[in-house]
Amino acid sequence: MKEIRFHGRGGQGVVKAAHLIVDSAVQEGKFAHFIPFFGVERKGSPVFGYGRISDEKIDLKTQVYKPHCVIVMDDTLLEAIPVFDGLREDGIFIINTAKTINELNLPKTVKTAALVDASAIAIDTIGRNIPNTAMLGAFVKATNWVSLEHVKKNTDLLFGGQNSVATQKAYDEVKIYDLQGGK
Amino acid sequence: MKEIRFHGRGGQGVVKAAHLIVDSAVQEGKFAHFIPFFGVERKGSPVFGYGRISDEKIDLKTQVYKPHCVIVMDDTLLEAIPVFDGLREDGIFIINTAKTINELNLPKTVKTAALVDASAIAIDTIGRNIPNTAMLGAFVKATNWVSLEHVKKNTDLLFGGQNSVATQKAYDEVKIYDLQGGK
Amino acid sequence: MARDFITPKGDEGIYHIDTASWRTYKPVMNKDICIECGICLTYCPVNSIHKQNDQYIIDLSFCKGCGICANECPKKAIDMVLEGEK
Amino acid sequence: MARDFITPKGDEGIYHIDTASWRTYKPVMNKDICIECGICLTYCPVNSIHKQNDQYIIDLSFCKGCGICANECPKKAIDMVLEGEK
Amino acid sequence: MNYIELLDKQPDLVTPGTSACQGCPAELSLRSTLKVLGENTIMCIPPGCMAGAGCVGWNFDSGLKVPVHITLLDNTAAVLTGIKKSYEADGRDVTVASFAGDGATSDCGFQSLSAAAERGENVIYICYDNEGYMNTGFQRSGSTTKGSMTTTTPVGEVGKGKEQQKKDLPLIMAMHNPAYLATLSPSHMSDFVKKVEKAKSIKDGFVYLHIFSPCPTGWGFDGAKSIEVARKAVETNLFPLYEIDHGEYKFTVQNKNPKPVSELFGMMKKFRHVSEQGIQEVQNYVDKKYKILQSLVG
Amino acid sequence: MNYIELLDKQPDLVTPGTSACQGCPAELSLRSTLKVLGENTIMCIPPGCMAGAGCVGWNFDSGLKVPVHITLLDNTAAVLTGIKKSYEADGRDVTVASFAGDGATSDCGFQSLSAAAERGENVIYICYDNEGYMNTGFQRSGSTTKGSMTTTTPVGEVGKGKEQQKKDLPLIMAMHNPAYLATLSPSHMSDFVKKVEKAKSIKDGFVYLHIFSPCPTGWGFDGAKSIEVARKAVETNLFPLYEIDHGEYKFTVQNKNPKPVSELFGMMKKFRHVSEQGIQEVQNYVDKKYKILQSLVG
Amino acid sequence: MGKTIAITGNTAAALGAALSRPKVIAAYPITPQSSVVEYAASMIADGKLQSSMVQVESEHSAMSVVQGAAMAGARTFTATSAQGLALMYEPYFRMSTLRLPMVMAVAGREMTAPETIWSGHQDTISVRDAGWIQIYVENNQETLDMIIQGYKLAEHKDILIPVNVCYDGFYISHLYEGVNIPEQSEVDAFLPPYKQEHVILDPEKPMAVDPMTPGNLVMKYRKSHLDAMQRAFDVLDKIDQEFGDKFGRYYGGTVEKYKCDDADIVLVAMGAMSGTAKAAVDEKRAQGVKAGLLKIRMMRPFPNRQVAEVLADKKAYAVIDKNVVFGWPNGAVYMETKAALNQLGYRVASLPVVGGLGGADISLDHMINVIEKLEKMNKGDKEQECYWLED
Amino acid sequence: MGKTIAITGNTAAALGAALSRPKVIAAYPITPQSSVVEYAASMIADGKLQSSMVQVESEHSAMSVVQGAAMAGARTFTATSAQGLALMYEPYFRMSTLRLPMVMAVAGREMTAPETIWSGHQDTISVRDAGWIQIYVENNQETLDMIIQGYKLAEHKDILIPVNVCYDGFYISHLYEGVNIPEQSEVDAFLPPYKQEHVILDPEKPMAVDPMTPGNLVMKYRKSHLDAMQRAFDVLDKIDQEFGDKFGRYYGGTVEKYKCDDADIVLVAMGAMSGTAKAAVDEKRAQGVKAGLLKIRMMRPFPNRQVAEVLADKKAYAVIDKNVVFGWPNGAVYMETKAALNQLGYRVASLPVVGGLGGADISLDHMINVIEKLEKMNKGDKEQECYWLED
Ligand SMILES: Cc1ncc(C[n+]2csc(CCOP(=O)(O)OP(=O)(O)O)c2C)c(N)n1
Ligand SMILES: Cc1ncc(C[n+]2csc(CCOP(=O)(O)OP(=O)(O)O)c2C)c(N)n1
Ligand code: SF4
Ligand code: SF4
Ligand code: SF4
Ligand code: SF4
Ligand code: SF4
Ligand code: SF4
Ligand SMILES: [Mg+2]
Ligand SMILES: [Mg+2]
Repeated sequence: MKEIRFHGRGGQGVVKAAHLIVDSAVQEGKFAHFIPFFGVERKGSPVFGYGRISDEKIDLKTQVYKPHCVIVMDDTLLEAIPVFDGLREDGIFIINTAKTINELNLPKTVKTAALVDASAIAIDTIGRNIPNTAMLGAFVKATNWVSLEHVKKNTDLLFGGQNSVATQKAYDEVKIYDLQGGK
Repeated sequence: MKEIRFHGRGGQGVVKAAHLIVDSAVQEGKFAHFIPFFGVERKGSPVFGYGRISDEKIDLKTQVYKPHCVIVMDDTLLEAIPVFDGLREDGIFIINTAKTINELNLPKTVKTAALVDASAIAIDTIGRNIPNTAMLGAFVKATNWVSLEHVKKNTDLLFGGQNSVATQKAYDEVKIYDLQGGK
Repeated sequence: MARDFITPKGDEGIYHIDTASWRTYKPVMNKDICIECGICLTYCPVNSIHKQNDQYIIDLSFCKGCGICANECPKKAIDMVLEGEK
Repeated sequence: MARDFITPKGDEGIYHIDTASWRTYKPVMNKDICIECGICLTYCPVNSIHKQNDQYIIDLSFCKGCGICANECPKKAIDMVLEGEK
Repeated sequence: MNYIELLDKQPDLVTPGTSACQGCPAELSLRSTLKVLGENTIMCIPPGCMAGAGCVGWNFDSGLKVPVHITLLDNTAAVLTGIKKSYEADGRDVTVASFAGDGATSDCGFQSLSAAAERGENVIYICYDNEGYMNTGFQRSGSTTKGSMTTTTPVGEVGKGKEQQKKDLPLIMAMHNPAYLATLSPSHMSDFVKKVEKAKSIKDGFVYLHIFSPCPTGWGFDGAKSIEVARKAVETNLFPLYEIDHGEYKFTVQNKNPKPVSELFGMMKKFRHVSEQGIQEVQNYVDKKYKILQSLVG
Repeated sequence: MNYIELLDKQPDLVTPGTSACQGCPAELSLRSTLKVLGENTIMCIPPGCMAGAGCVGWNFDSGLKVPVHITLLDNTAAVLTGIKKSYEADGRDVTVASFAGDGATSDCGFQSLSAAAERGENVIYICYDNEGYMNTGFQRSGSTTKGSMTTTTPVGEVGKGKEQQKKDLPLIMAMHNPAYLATLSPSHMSDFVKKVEKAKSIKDGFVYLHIFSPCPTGWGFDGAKSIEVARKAVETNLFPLYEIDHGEYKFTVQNKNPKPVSELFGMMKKFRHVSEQGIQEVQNYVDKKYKILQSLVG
Repeated sequence: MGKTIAITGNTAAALGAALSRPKVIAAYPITPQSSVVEYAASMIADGKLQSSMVQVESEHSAMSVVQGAAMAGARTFTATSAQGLALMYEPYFRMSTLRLPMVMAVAGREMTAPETIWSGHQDTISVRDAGWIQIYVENNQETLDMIIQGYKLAEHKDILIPVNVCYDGFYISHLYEGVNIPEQSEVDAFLPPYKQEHVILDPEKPMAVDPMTPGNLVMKYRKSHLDAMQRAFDVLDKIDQEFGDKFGRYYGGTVEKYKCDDADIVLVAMGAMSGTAKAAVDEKRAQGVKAGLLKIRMMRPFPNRQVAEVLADKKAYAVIDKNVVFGWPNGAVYMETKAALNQLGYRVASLPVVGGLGGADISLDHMINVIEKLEKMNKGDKEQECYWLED
Repeated sequence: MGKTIAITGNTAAALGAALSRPKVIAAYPITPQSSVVEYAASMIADGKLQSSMVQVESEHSAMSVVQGAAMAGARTFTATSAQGLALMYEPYFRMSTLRLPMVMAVAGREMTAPETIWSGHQDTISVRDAGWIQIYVENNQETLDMIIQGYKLAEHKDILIPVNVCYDGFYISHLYEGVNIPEQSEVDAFLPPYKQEHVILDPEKPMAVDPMTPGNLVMKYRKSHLDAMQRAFDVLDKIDQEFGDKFGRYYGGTVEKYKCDDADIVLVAMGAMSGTAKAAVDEKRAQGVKAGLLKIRMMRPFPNRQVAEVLADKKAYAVIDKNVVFGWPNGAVYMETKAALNQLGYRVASLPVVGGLGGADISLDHMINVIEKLEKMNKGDKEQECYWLED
């Protein structure tokens, strides 16, 4: 079983992105789920969510404490929220950022990082800074836990427009760093 | 402990009469209580109530099943309601009636009966057919469980007017029959 | 009827009480004065007044003796008479 | 402050969130056009516009960048400018 | 068929022997209403005098000859809605009506009523207004007239009866835009019957009927005078008779020379203690309300 | 002090950073209201956008600088009553006010409101009307305008938005005879401030203020246009500005040549699907209601 | 020391409240409670009681008004029954979880449906898990006394939980009997004015009452509430002592043990029927049966240790419930008594009894029958089928 | 056999209801249930569901509308949560005591105060004694399936009691996972149209529904209700069988025994946390600890015999409650489990646990901690202090 923690801000489409991953996994005959953490706040406030993908039935109904993957939709969250908490040794860290790997100054515990400027891609493709569908492309590339094909099809179904283009673009553009032994 | 069951019809002042008995007993340093049986109906419907007088604290909180005294405020109830149920061997039966003891045709189980035309007395004194205060006079005479003095004083307090006159009148006029051995 | 005691329901008959016994006074219609206008009928709360053979009559089976009919009759054709009398 | 955990109460401070971070655009007042009418002040939902030394100014600490002030200014003296620019 | 014939010939759908007090006009109104509504009716009666008088039933007997349910004091209009919705779904046309006291209507069940009116449910909500909670012993309701003595607004050293003016339910409900609304008095039986007939004919929305129902027992007057008191309320404009048919306001009984409310006040015990000034306050309120009505009639 | 100076100088008693959406006029109205009511105020805010935006608080922090309590959705007016009664008993003059959504006001808490008005409690009940349950995701309320798409009156094959006309809360409350009642729009801030000032000055009865509060997020328009939309509602008579001071009705903003409601409908997404006829129905309703108001103004 | 006059249970409740000097009262009439409201209104109308009374339109508002007043620091009172209690359930739950002390008198009535207005414990029992302290009383005197004690308990710094004083509809509310009415000055000395310190809505001390609260803190508030509940056993015992010392009437605090010490067989009862149970115990004792009564005075919190200690070494006990637990084939007090006994008294044979629903009478014969059934049981017998006290 | 798609628990609830073809729906939005109402409304707006939906002004009216419809014979549905459930408490109690079958989905949420909108079982637990059947589910599939089964159970001639399907707010209501959606035709075959026979409001068959009823008859109605409740254990077991045979999913009826047979140590859990408990059991079993899970599916009626039989011979058990009983120092399931065990399992050591209030997370670590605490206990140990799952 793979556990994922999502971070974003209200309005960035975190929940929808997570749903698309679950949809894809389910279509592939896997088991998957997503539990959003529901706050009181609106636009701009930090948003969390917990996802799991597995070949077996998932019984757990709890937050994710030791994620195999952390997805961050907004690099301003790095300062505000302990996004790295519990990230596993072999975990993957995926972030929407325009910064370079050095600028990000990731903690030593992060061994694999995937960087993509999903906001730029979003503005470029769908015309609005809603980075979720682009982030999906990065996620697929970095993890390979669901297939690009399914994710794009589901994105088309749910959003239509240029969204799956954004997914593809991010898939192509995401930069994956192996930080074994520190950067 | 003496147990009393009251029968009457809505509008005849059954509850008030019972309260006056309790008031009097309490003033005499006895223990006493009254539990009305509360129905849904209004004027004219049968009304019940249960009274107890004792020299000791009364713990019981239940209907009276074996009364030492049954008070009936309306002789039309004789046909409608099993007023004699449970009346003790040594019990006293008190009724507001214009009939004679023979006309009443009481069951053999009644050994002591007190008859008074409380309605006539009421119309005579207070000008309305509300027989309750007159019935009190009959009750005091027949049982001697509370004093006439207290009952009259309390009647004056609660109702004023000619009510205690009615009490006194009924006290004087009530006919008490000893039916030992059956009539 | 065997009851199931599931939901309480009244399906055996019509509940009623003997309201005729409440009367102290009873209404008596004076047919000499009555103009058969039917006003008494419209105001009787107990539905005790009806037309029979072109005449309004009072059915005393449930009449409560309230006196509304007497009070409202434009001709004062109804008297309230002490029960037992007349 | 040691809490007693009897009745929940907010008595430590004023809860607030950093709404300035929401802005995509920020309002910029053009003092050449502004006639100091104060209309923008009356409509700012966030209470970000105030008079200082006879001039209306915008305090950006909590301004959400909604654009109402710009929209309502009778002189069109406020521009909404992309954050980071200008 | 004129209204007298109708009342004579239509079957009485209420138990012949209710335990409502002698001369209770609510009993009259209930019988008359059901004669007009007829057998294809389902009735909801919340707790109150009519339910207490046995019109719902006892043990295994019913108090009406049409289906009847005792709702909660606070949910009558919602229950009507549910019954009606079920029949609508089946495509069956059944009259669904209530007969609710002013307490159930203006106070405890008011939200349920207001919401059903807002949703435009095709039910007939009937309120009989005896200006208090009579069944529980004459406590104040929102609909009690100012100054009235009740058991919760007793008269004493300090207390002088109800302190607030009567909640004007008909006008409040009028502002809910019902398909049809009318005020009814048992003293004006021809008008009464017409309005119930109209109510029954409405198929496109909510109907609200408000019946003035003096209470001899609570208010303190002789039951023989019930209709007289009801008539006086109409004649003094304390209870004007009007209807609103899809937004058209109309007085159905004209009252050119209204009598002073003091005439009504004089008829019963509950106002006995009310001062001249107290009466004047009610008179002013009545006048003000009547002016509002006049302007709405146009 | 003119109203602009007042709004500038009076301390802002609301947290500087609420999470209300960009351009939310309810936030503006709350801030403006509290500037006028001042520090000697106790505020009750039921669940809804303002409570959800943090104006009550979080953890151990408060969202206002005056005492504030989050009531239940259904008991705001009763809680106001209790607070006020306690202070009255102590002889202390404190302004006790609510800031409640239209859902809390017209639907879930309406009975509590209606009863407090009937009792004439000396509290200020303020409703901000964004025509729906915004905090829970824009479901229909009684106060939603006919035709509006909401998440519980969605538009589809069969569904065409809300089927009923807007519940006219101000007129309904007017029929409760409050000491003072007014309709307010954030687009008319001078009028707004005057009315809140008047409300604060009332010591002899119930005050009801109804604020029109367009919702960019739910209704589907740019937050920068919030005030424009509010203004348009006034200009089309969908939301006329008036007050009733102890029974005296008065338009406080004259609107000689009302604009058609279609202009308002065109400004937002929630009406996008509404047909010509649908717009006409609302226009007729608005005209009818305005006529009623005119006749009440006299 | 006061004077003794005959009054109804409802009058006793109203007088108990009046003697406690509530600042704000809000109530809605309902059979069999109505005369509490009426009596309070008449005392105010006569200038004999200085409370502000709000004639609300429903019980939901009654509880909401007193909640508002309590947040402003007032001592408050209300009374209700059955449907009224059910209608106010949402603010009822909130009052307790806001830890606002007050006393509400409940004239216990059966719940509708079936349509009924008569006596029963179902109303209060069905809401026993809403955070209030619930005390059940046996007669008019105890009704009056426990309202006064109830304020002392509710307002105690270690408690701060509102209290229900539950008295049986009709069997107490309409019971007319002698009651000693303490002097106002005596009550004032026993129950000083209340000054609320833990929370207040006051412009001079602005705070939010009940801001949004995350789960980890909710856990702490709940634990604090449960802990305070557990403290109520001791606090009530102490109040009982103090009250007894002042007024000469001791009630036993959480439970009253009537001839339990040497008993083999114990009835467990609550409310008005306890009196009848005492009479049955006396009658059977006269016949040489070692019977006793454990009267549960406090149902919330449930005095599980006290109950278990009394019953653990008995031969058999029966619990007479004037209510049912819909998910069990018996009543609530029986079910909780079993839970209480789980560790201590597992060998005690027991009999669940249900009676007195909807105003049905629980007679002396019923009680005696129960004792006689217990006599036939052997220690360790399995639980019996529920015995329904039908006539 | 249907198709599997990922949906939320709320969608599953709405679909389960839609597949059951209710004639009348009335509901009021509240977090976390709102999207049930919204989804149902959108199905109707799209012409995909032929129900009449009433957009009421409150939950009190929601329950009252469906009560009206049910008396006219309709199959009905509603959904709510926390404050909504509390607000409808009076008609809620009446619906069950009128024995009108229906299904109400409840997205479990903590009760205010403290002000919260998050997950918990307090709402349904606090009204468990109001006459409804209450079933708690573990995931989205079970939510959908149990709504369908719920109608079959509620409408069963031997039952005629409305059913709550309780699914944890957020942890299920907002959980997004794969669910098999059965075909309408399959559901139709399993759940035929409902024809109400015991009571009806229909002018063609006039009757009074709920006339005034005296106490001796109230006793009979209550007994009948309790008896029907006790029959629900068997009926649900049978429905579970039939459902499993048709749809391939068996749930175990009243309780699910997960690795209980040879277990020394058993967790007792309910709702969403059961999944986490299973994971903990698996993890500890992998370490050689004989742990098991008893998942309570039916809380009302309480399966006391089934629970006692499973636990009676164990070394120790813990009950994890996502609620509290305010009168006890623990949660409701623990208290009732103790009552169930009183005769059978007195030597079993036990640990009360409370967690997950107000949305607090019950983690895998928590569950493992509980098992580890139980490992340290000895058979017959006294009950432990309540263990609060704080972070
Ligand atoms: C929730 C609730 N509260 C209180 C009651 C008690 N109650 C029964 S009838 C009634 C008064 C009804 O007054 P109204 O509706 O005016 O009818 P009336 O008795 O005057 O005919 C009250 C308060 C109740 N049944 N339900
Ligand atoms: C009894 C109850 N039912 C439902 C809810 C859920 N709820 C919280 S806010 C809200 C809508 C409020 O709408 P409104 O009052 O118009 O305020 P808005 O969110 O639009 O500002 C609802 C339904 C609740 N809190 N209490
Ligand atoms: S009202 Fe008088 S005149 Fe008219 S029918 Fe009746 S009795 Fe005759
Ligand atoms: S006295 Fe009353 S009840 Fe009898 S007929 Fe006349 S109006 Fe009817
Ligand atoms: S509204 Fe425009 S002109 Fe007026 S003060 Fe503001 S910026 Fe200046
Ligand atoms: S953009 Fe909006 S928030 Fe910022 S100052 Fe202008 S009106 Fe205020
Ligand atoms: S109390 Fe009044 S309203 Fe009730 S039945 Fe008697 S007369 Fe009619
Ligand atoms: S949803 Fe609408 S009303 Fe609510 S905060 Fe956002 S803009 Fe304001
Ligand atoms: Mg009334
Ligand atoms: Mg709103």
